[in-house]
Amino acid sequence: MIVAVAIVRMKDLFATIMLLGIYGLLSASFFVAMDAVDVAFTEAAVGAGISTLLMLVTIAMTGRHEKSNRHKPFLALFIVAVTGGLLVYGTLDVPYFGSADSPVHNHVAPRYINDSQAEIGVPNVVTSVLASYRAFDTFGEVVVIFTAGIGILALLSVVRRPEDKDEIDSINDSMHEKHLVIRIVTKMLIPFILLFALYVQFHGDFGPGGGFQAGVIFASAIILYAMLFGLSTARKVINQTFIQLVAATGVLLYGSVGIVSLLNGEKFLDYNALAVNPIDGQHLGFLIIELGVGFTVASVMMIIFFSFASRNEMQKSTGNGKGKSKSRKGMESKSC
Amino acid sequence: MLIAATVAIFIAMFLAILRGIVGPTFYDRILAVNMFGTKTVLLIAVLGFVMGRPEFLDIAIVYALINFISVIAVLRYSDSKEFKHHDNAAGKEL
Amino acid sequence: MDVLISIFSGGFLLIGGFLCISGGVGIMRFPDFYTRMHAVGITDTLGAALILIALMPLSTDFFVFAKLCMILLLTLLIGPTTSHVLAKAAMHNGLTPKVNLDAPEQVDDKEIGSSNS
Amino acid sequence: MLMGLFNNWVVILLMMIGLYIVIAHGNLIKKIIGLTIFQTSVFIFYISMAKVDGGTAPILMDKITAYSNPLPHVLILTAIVVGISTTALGLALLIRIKESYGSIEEEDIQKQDLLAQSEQEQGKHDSNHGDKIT
Repeated sequence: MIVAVAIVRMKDLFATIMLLGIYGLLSASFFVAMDAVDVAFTEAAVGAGISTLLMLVTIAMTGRHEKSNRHKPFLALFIVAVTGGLLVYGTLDVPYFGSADSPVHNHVAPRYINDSQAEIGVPNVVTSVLASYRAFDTFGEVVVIFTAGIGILALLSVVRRPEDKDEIDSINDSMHEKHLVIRIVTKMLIPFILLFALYVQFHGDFGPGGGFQAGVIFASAIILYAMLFGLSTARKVINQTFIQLVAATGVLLYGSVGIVSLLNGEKFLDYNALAVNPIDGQHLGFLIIELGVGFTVASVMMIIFFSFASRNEMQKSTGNGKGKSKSRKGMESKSC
Repeated sequence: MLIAATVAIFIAMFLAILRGIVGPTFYDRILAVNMFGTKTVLLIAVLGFVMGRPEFLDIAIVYALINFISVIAVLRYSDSKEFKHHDNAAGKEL
Repeated sequence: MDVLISIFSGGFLLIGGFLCISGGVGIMRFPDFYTRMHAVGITDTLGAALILIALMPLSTDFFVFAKLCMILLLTLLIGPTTSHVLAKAAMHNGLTPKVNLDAPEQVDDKEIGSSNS
Repeated sequence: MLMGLFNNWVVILLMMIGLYIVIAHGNLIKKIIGLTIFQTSVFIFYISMAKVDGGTAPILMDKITAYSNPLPHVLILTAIVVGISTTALGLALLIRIKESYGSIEEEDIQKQDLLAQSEQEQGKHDSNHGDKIT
């Protein structure tokens, strides 16, 4: 089922993006079939939603047509075939699919499954491993996401000039005049999405969910709003500096939990120190850490979208205002 | 019955993928993605009942939402002139 | 009671599955975009609703039932909206419906089609 | 017998398709898509490794004894989100490339680079020449 999609993937450029959307959905349903509920959750929100969206914005800016000449396809095919052959040879030693006695399942996993209920008191093992046993690892991931957000901000941030604003506003007006039905439906949906994001955030201990997923869902609600009502309206609701502040707060929140447990005479990110009863401490630690993760992920996703979209609008407006475009293009090329 | 419904959904998904690959115009592809998304929601809901773990429904909700968002996103960012021109040509080829 | 429930949900599942397949066939076989959208828009929403209704009596937990209701509401809300927006965007960007020019009864359609194009 | 290894082969196929796209296509967006496919193949490999026959999702409940392995799930869960942010970073770089070069085809960019380089050298050469003459 996955092969079918995979083989046909190398055709023209725009169709690939649509296919990428289908591919994301497909791989997420594969994850459901493989019992990886949390992963499917994330992949659904990220792979099918956000990444397709970003690709689309990029394509809107760079143009959709691909030059047909490929250099040295046979050499590439040869390299690929050799590597693939070696990998297939390697798989002959891999334990069979689904066998319970393979080395993966006999290292630390039994301990996670058997003892986490007693040690942490949270039914979702994935969450407890994520936020407690491997908390340091997750901290690293959050920092990476934060760094990526900063990098994108540095690359794509737009300096706003006052005369730009009118043009952008006029574009936005023309944009959402014609979508009356969809605006009303969206108005009904957005509170629901936000509420659902909060549910996912705090229900992560018991079912699939957690900070990462909730962050992405929350961000997607805001993105939906920004797409339909215009960027400047969305900026009025949540302004840029506030988002950046929240992103930093998330990381700080995570780190400070670690520092607090250090100060209480335990190891870094050892939540047992947070309260008298270890289980209560774990719960408290979970709450704060998931909040930190959620803050960071949501705001970084919003930062990414806002900077992409405002770049897009800036290009559009330079295209529209013909008189000014020349001088501005000159300035751009200088700054580049 | 659950199994039969699953199989039916699988067939529909397969046909949607085919349309997504073949689809002559850009809108056909969006339509295929949309249909595929709806089918995925159903598939996950039914699979949850087949496996006896109905907690999977959370994921189905997310899918429904994301599907909506992505369709809107596609339409929002495909409104430039280049697309218009291209699709006109494709429509006439039909 | 159990038998009744299983017959009820089984019947709905079958109808829903049939609708899904017919929608799939429709998206493959119909000649142009608007007819395809007609096929998908109707069968998708109704099929999804039927399958979700069929799952409702099978649920044991109240939360599961509530979530199913939520998904049902969402599909009923989202499905028609997306098809509406799609059709509107396609029309707006100048994708004309394919009209059968040979059929003698469709003179009006022909005129409309020619004026559109 | 061999069906037990089927999932690995699917993964390898996906991975090789991704690799082929990255090597053979000149378009930079296409390359990023290839990277995404490559990434997803790794995800699928991990997740299929975690599956245990007869096990269900690792959310503890009474009456259930066999669970799938939660550890790979955790690793992939974070990897997906990190993956999307790095992809976004790549796309941002790509937009800047488009703005300064006017193209996202690898060959065009190389051509322009070569042109600029040769012009620079030409300029140096000329100035040297001028120095000698005076």
